[in-house]
Amino acid sequence: MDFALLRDAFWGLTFDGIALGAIYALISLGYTLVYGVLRLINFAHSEVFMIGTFAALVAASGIMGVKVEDDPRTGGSMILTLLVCLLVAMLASAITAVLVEIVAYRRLRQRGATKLATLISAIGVSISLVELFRIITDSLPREFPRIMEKTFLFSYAGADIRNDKVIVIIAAGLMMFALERFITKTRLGKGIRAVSMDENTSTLMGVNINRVITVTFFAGGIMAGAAAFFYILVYENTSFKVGFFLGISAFTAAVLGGIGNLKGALFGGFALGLMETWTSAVFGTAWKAVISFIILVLVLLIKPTGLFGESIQQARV
Amino acid sequence: MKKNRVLAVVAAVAIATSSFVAFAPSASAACSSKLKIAYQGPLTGPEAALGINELNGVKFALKRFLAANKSANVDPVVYEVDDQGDPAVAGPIAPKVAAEECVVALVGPAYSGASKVSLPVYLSAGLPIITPSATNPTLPDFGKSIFHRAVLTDDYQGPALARLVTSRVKNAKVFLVNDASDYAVGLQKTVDITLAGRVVGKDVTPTGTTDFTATIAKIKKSGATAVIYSGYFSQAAVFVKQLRDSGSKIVFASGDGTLDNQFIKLARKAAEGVLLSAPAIPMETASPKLAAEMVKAGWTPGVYTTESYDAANFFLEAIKAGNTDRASINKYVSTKSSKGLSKVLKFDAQGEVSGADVNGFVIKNGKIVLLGAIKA
Amino acid sequence: MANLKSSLNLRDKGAEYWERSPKWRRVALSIFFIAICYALPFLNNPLINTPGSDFQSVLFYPVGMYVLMAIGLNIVVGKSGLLDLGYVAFFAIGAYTMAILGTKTALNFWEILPIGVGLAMLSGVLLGTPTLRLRGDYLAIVTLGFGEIVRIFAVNTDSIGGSRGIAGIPTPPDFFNAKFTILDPKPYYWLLLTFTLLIIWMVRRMAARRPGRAWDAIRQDDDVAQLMGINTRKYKVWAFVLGAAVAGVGGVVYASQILSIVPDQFNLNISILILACVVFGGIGNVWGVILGAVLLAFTPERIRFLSQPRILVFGIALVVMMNLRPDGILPKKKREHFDPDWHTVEESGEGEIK
Amino acid sequence: MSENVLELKNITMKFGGVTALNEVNLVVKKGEILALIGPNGAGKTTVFNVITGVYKPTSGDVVFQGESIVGIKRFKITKLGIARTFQNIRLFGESTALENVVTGADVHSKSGVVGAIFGTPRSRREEKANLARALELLDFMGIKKRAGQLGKNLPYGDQRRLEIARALATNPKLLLLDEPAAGFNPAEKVALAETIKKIRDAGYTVLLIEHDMSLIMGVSDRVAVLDFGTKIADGTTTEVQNDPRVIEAYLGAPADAS
Amino acid sequence: MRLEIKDLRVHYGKIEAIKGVSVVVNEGEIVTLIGANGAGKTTMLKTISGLRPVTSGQILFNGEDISKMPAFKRADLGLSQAPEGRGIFVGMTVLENLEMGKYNRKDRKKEMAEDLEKVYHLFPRLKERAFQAGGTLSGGEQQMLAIGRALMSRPKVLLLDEPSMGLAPLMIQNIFNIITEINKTGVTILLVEQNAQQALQRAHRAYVLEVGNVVKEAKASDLLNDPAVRAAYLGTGAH
Repeated sequence: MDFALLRDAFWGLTFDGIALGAIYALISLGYTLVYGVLRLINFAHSEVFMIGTFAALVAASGIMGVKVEDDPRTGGSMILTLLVCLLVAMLASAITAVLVEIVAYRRLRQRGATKLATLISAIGVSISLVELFRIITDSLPREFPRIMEKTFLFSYAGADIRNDKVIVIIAAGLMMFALERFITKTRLGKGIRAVSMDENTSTLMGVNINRVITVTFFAGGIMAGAAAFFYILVYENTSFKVGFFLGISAFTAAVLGGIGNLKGALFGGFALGLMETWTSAVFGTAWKAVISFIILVLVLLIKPTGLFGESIQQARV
Repeated sequence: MKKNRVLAVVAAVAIATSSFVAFAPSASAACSSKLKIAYQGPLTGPEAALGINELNGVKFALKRFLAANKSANVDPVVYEVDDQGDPAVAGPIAPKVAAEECVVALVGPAYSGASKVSLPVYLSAGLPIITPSATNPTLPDFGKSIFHRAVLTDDYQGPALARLVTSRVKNAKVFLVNDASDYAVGLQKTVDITLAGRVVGKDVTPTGTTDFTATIAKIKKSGATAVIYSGYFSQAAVFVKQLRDSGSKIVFASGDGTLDNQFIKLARKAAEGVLLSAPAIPMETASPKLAAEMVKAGWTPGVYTTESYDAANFFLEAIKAGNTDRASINKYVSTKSSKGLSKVLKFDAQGEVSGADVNGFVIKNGKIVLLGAIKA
Repeated sequence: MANLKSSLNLRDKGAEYWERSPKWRRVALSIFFIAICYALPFLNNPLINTPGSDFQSVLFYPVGMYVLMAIGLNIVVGKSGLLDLGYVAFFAIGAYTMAILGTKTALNFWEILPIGVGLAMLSGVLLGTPTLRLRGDYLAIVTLGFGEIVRIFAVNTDSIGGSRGIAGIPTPPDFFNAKFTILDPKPYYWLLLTFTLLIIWMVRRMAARRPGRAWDAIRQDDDVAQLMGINTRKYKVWAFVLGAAVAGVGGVVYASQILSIVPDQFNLNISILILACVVFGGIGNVWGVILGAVLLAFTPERIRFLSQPRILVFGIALVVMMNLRPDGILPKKKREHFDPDWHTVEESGEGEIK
Repeated sequence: MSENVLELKNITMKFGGVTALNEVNLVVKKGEILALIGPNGAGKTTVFNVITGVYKPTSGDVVFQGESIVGIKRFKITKLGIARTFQNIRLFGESTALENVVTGADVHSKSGVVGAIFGTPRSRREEKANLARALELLDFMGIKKRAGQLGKNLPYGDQRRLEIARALATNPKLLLLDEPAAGFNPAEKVALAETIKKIRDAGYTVLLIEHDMSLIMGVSDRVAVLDFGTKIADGTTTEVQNDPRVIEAYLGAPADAS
Repeated sequence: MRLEIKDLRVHYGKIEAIKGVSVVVNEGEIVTLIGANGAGKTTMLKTISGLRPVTSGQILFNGEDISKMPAFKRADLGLSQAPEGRGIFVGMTVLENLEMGKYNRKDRKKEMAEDLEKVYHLFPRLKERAFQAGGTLSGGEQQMLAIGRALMSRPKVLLLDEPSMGLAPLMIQNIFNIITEINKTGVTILLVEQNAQQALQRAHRAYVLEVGNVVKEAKASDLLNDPAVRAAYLGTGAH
């Protein structure tokens, strides 16, 4: 155990933890949105993220013509490239998420299938997508060209603040803000909230449940796609396995905050990003998953529905 | 009436199943068609990249052999055995491979874990194997007479990797990182022993780690002048990239798991100057001509492609010399030698390659440059 | 159409036939089917063969092992309705007990077996007692975490081999004429089959009695179950512990066959696959679960010839099947008895109260 | 005769800011049928939930056979001798009628999982005894012929009867019936009234929630009236019927009120 | 706007909850369904609004059979419901709850202020609590919100499911006064009530439901004086 490291490099670790947490939070929003509306864990959401990373890659090389050996771009060309990659990733993830709903969920839901049946169906989709991408990529990881030079903006208390991570944190914050506005202010967003609180009454108000569910998956996909782009911007590589590792962390984050609760997903994401970074420093990276899970269990034992609770308390008896 | 029908169905099923017993294939008959070379390794699943590299080497060797020996009684298709690098999967497959009478030689298994399960089966079936990449030192115990290894074990590579670093960095202070895999832990152990007092810190970043922030913070704090990473290329690339992006310029070294052009592709500029050790040698370094020919044939050489190519060639030489069954092929590879691209293959009583070197490499201008054998 | 459909419902037909059969015929049929199961390794034929892997080995792993574990997980998920995504942990604990004690002590397989099962059960109690008050999806993530913790712990602990695992695990001592060697999977298969039959028998016994009713009640309505005087917490922990025991048996037998184990064998995928077996076959119905396990374990081996797209095909099949039969292939469906005296059958111990 | 089976002492139950029960006092005497009436939402079911341990009262005490049962786990309260039915029938729908009742009868069994696995003599004995008792109760409720049918497939009335049988199987000292006549036609109600009397005569004490006044007047020994979480009356049927507060709150204001 | 239900049958699983019920609600009327708990009143409303599938029979809304139409589309026709248990969106503010009532109205923005004004006029309490979460309201306020929300869609027919449930006597009077007032603005109302006394006083016509069957159909005032009805549902027939 190395508490001295945590003390000495605290701000650096914290900054990086927040950047990682922002990515977790964006992914966990997708879990939480779907859970809020369907009361189901979308096991294929990790693959929605994975496809986003590949879409960003294709956008960079295919649409914007960036070659891996190119020097990083600058100025308008850089901003345009970044934006195109972001948009393509979001769109690809969103479309994937909607397709996942149609293939894995819709029919089962309409037949009133059990939660478990739907879970397995989603797992089936997840397995298929992973394998599909494994075959397409020859099992090899893929590199993402450096579009933006990574530079240190400034140093604070020993923490080097790097531009790409700052962008990730700010952009992720904007995305979350946009989602929050969408959910609270728009008609469709209110539909999502209404369905998550009371499906039957929503129907009576004229809410088309099918459309709301599609929109929910779409919105979750957008967030996952943004996360995918930010991930690939910072870590600059991806592989068919990437969804698995980030998916579990993001799912943990969603549960930590209280799955079904948007604020919970945000908080959970950042908390987990920080926790992983800090515990990696103290206990060694190998134990970070263990410590994270132990903290999760402790939280759940004290608050059985996560830190922020579910959006709706279900009445008992 | 109804009851009788059901009974009749049951009886029919019983008769049908019992008749199948008679169809069960009889125990090993001699091979009546062309001889087959098998390759075993992960061909699907998360570890498939390594297996495909090796399979390509075997395919390439077979293609060249058949082009040169048109009349050879060898099947042009490699008998592929996909164990996913997983002992649990290898369990049921190995007996099947052993029972294929036309499979007379096997290149692989790629991974030590799968080897431990497979080797006893091949031993009992007398099927000779040459593994191009399973480097666990205990494997001869499992395979005994049929076991051969075309690379040096971790016991050799670790010290060599340590010496490569100390020879190029004055008063090196070394930080050790491994990815928690069987291979990486074994390699790091011997590195650690050789470096003795020079190790200033350690961390384990299990496969799947994407963020090395904490590790890098530790490295910086330890004052290390070099990092030795034990693990595979994809994660090594992520690691070294983050290390460089954090502003650190200390020496980065790694073992054969990283010796792959994919590493350079992934790490780009961050790969510059990285030191690598390997009992293996990339095809491009060993023979640029053959590497180009291979790419033209549609296969990309990667880590251990050369070694699998050599292993397959050794078997093919044995067949060319007139050996057509497992026992004689095993005897041939156990006693004779073969001049391979990577080294001369000559196995000792344990099946270990002798007289081979661990090579040192450095990455320069996006290419893996051979530094030569690492001296003791 | 409805008629045609019902006449095609082999499950109901079969069950009806079974129920109408006199005792002697039931015994005869049971013996016949059990005999077929034991004879399976010799029924190696082109219809059910597994190209690319050894049929007899496949019978042991994955088929037999998946069946055993699916039956165990069915107690947890199917009977009492608790979603456990970390079931592999108990399997790992059984396997590691066998590996550690087998290599470090002079104990043999039969002596280690109860220890391994006991440790698995103990860990079931330790995990279950604090966490079983969590609701469905929260329990799922906690169990998932437990499964991963056990694996990560094994990877990072050098004294139990770390990521290299443990090699040289002894085989069980000879049992009459059966010799346990890695070369012959048949005795292991028979051993596993015997355990499986024994466990099926035990589970059916429990299901027909008080614990089965309690689990049924808990699964259907936890609150009402409590109000009917059922100590739901206790029965949930029991379900967890019994499930753990079954996985423990599997782990011990598995380790003794495969001779060397590494932590990465006990990954999340196994938990998920076993859960898929349970749901795919027909949750809550032991025969459905067995069928599901056989299909999901056997199919990837059967289609090995597809090589690259093999797992892809498997994943697609999973989605398609769940869409077509959301309740599984052989769903749990109680048949009703309109004869008021049917329960007398139950007293003979062969009834259908589940 | 006038031994108190159950006493609610100053029970107050609050959910968030809403007061569902306000200082409710209630006594159930041994061997009587006490009816609890009041408009929908008056807090009657909340009383049941407080008695059976589903809710812990915000303040006040529940005394059952001389002992406080506040804070005791639900399943233990059932073991102590309180059983109930539910307003919106909550059977184990996927279990047969017989299984439903045997589940109730299992309460006082001693054998558990281990006994079941090994088929100990006690387990066998108890299984047999519980089965016999369950059949007896199904017979008692007149639904023996439904024994093998699934709970969810029973006709509505038989579901209600089955719930009562299941509750009786736990051998309660106090039986709580939550609108047992809901959805019954008049003839069925008459039959039910007979059944409830039969239950009382068999030695059970009954606390009954019901809307149907004719049923209440027909069976109950005493009536307590809840309105908006407060008990407004308590006495014999005639007393209550003539209580002006009851008439106003429940039986409806006089026709010219608006 | 006339609502006509013809020979309606509805099942829950194998149980037939509605056994061939026919009900007519003429334009401008308040029609009430009374009956004991479990008689099928709520099921009737759920079926009319589309939450329960019809086994057989027709639901004619202004002559058009809507029995197969998805529930969310029925709301657009001008069929609005304040459901049993009120169905308040507890995490939304009162204002947001009211806005949900206009979910599918094409000109929702334009009409919003106007309709809000109307609802606030009927229920001044809701205006005071506009920015409070729906879950924090008292039972009576929630009932007002449920009715107010149903009114936001400018319904032609309003379905009310036990609006008096759980309310204090004073509040019950209040709610029923408002129901009468709403009706006077031209909204047709189908009212399901346990409080038969109040319901019959307010309604024009009434149906008595018993175990899934209509056993009586008459002018409300007649039923109010029917001794059998008084005995069964008004509790005053016993003596």
